[in-house]
Amino acid sequence: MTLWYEDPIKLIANWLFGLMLGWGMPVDTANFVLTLLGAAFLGVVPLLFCIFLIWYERKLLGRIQDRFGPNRVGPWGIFQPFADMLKIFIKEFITPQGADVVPYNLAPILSVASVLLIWAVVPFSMTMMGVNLNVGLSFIIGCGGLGLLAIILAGYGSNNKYALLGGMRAVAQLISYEVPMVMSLLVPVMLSGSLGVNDIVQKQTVPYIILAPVAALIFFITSVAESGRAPFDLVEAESEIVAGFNTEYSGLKFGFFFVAEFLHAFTISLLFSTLFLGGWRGPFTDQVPLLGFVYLVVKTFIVYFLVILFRGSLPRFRIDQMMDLNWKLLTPLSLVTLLITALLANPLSGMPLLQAVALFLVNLAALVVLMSWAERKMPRKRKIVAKTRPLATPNQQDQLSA
Amino acid sequence: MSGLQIAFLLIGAITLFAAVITVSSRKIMHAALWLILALGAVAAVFATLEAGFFAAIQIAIYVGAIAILIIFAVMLTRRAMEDSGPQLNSTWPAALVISAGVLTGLVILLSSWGGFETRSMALPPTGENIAALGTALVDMNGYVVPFEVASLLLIAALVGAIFVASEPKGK
Amino acid sequence: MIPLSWYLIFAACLFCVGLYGVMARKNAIAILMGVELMLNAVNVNLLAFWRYLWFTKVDGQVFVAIVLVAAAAEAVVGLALIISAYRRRNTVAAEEMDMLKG
Amino acid sequence: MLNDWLYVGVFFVIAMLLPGVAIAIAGLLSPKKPDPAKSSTYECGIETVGPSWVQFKAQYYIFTLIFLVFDVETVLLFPWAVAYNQLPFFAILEGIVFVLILLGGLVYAWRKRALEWI
Repeated sequence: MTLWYEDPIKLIANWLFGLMLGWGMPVDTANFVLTLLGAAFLGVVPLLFCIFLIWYERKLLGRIQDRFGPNRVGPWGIFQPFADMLKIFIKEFITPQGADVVPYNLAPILSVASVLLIWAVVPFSMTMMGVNLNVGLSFIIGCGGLGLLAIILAGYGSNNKYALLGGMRAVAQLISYEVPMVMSLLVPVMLSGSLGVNDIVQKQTVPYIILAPVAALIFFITSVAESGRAPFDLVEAESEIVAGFNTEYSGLKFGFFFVAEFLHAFTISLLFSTLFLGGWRGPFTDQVPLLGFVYLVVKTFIVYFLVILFRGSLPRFRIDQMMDLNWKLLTPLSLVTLLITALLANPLSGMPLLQAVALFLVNLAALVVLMSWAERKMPRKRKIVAKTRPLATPNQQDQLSA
Repeated sequence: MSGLQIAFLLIGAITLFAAVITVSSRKIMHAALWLILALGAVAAVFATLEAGFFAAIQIAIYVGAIAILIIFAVMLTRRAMEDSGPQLNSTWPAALVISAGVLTGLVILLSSWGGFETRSMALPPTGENIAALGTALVDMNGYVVPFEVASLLLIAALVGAIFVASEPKGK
Repeated sequence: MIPLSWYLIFAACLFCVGLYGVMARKNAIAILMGVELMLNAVNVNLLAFWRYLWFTKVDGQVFVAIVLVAAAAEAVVGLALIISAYRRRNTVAAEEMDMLKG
Repeated sequence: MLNDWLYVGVFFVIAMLLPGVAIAIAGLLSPKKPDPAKSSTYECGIETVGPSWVQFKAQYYIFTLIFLVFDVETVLLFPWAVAYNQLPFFAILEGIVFVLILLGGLVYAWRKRALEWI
């Protein structure tokens, strides 16, 4: 007998299964219908949740920038995204001349799907998850590949120079940051000995942020870059390339690119707390497994808050700086972290405490050494192209009249 | 006919259709996009073979990397190959005949082979053993030499490609 | 379950489509696409044999990994050569790349 | 195992269908007043000059190339990392040599100034 606080989803599923068998449905069909229902549920929930996320992020960004954020529609402006959604739903679709129709229309769909797919393998509690895939992490990397494809399709399909340029730039950014991300993901895989996401959570008696702080840092930075938001939002640098790959989109198609972006930001927080903060692990999860879900939500929102803070407080990179950061700092750092973990983790695996302390310290040492080396090797070169001149000097007459 | 068989036929039909368009499309960019569909569908074929690791890697490598490399190459060489001229060699009927001949030969050869109708045995419930694959890759009596050589091969390819593809200095 | 023959015939078809692409296309990049299709057909075969005949061993999977590496190296070098030839000769048609003919 | 992938397939179809259906519904609801000026290519108000297929610089290609090499190496590194806990020290050293070769490739690209954006 499953109790409600163990796994409510399973309880409902069992009840539905009994109901369907009672209608005289064969077992296979009932199973398939259940799979279908479960998948539909898991697909709809993030999309609806995204409405809340948009409000939350706008409100928080407003507070960071000393504004109110949305505050007109409903208490604390909570119905603002619904109003926006209604508006964007009934806007006209404008398809530009000479657009390649199939790639053009497929792109927003694929960009949402590539983010949604990640939710299939994330464990929400000990037993609540879409599917416990034994190769979950490589699956997640594959989903990133689909996201790239969506951007290429959008850039190519809309027959616009700026869209194409923005798309190519976005792809160059995303593929570059995928290298250190994959390398930093190798560290949890090494420590847990599995590619399955739930297995990784189950092996995390000590959260991996302690065993692999540098890998966690790299994963955080690179996955923010993968989601394409500030400070890595060169994809949509308005001042340089009109609006990036989504220049020619309108109405809901445009909206879905943003749904994908907001959802991606939340999904990376979810992944970070799953892979490095212990996921659903916490006290008393053995007795009350549903508590694991609460822990995961709390951890995820803490990380999500950081992601928004990141966005609100840092200025945008220039594209060459961004590439330098990736290839000349993050990639060597991730490789070095991989080497250190490979050298230390296995010989010390008999002594968990010593292993944790040693890995933590050595990781930090590597970070400090590499950072100071980078600081020395790569001084912030500034090319002076013109004499600086004061921009808004109040001239004499203004001062006099004032 | 079971559900799995129907799924396989569907996936196989999609793959072959996409592959045929890849080799016959006049627009090289469309050929590249159809190639991506074909490669993605091959990943689904891998999934029906319960080779989940390679299904995921197929998407990550082929769709996420090789296809993008091809698309970039198409864009870089855009001016040379307008989509208006003939895209096929003058000898394409001969190519068609040869490929059809190879296909017939392969099918005849395969159907005369004894193990043609083998049914698969069930995998253990944990799925394919990735750890065993990893162990074999670095085992002295296993595949350690190909493992290291593969890495050297890739680095050699990297070195060569950077040398060949970077802009000439004088420009 | 799916009989092994389906996979083998599927792979043979894919291989021959790729072969046709390699022989018939003019554009060197399209030829490389054909090669990728052929390599994928090989991988399907390797994995099918692994799954149906030797799934207790890992050799089939190792071969697939090595084929993937070879395919990537081939794509990297091949496309770089095409781009280089394009810079010098302003063409990507394979039959016009005859610099070595003398 | 196969059931897991069935689920992934079903989920993929649903994840494509949900936004697709939403866009289709929005397409039915939305007004349709086509206009040549509206559907012309957007370029900050000026007329588009030339084809939208602009030439790209080779640097995009070089970065993709380096990325591809690193990405493919992970095919071999992932199984090694999964097996890591069961490996003897010597086998771990082989993996380390592998990573070092990778690092050598990165250093080469750096020295060749292939990592510079401009």
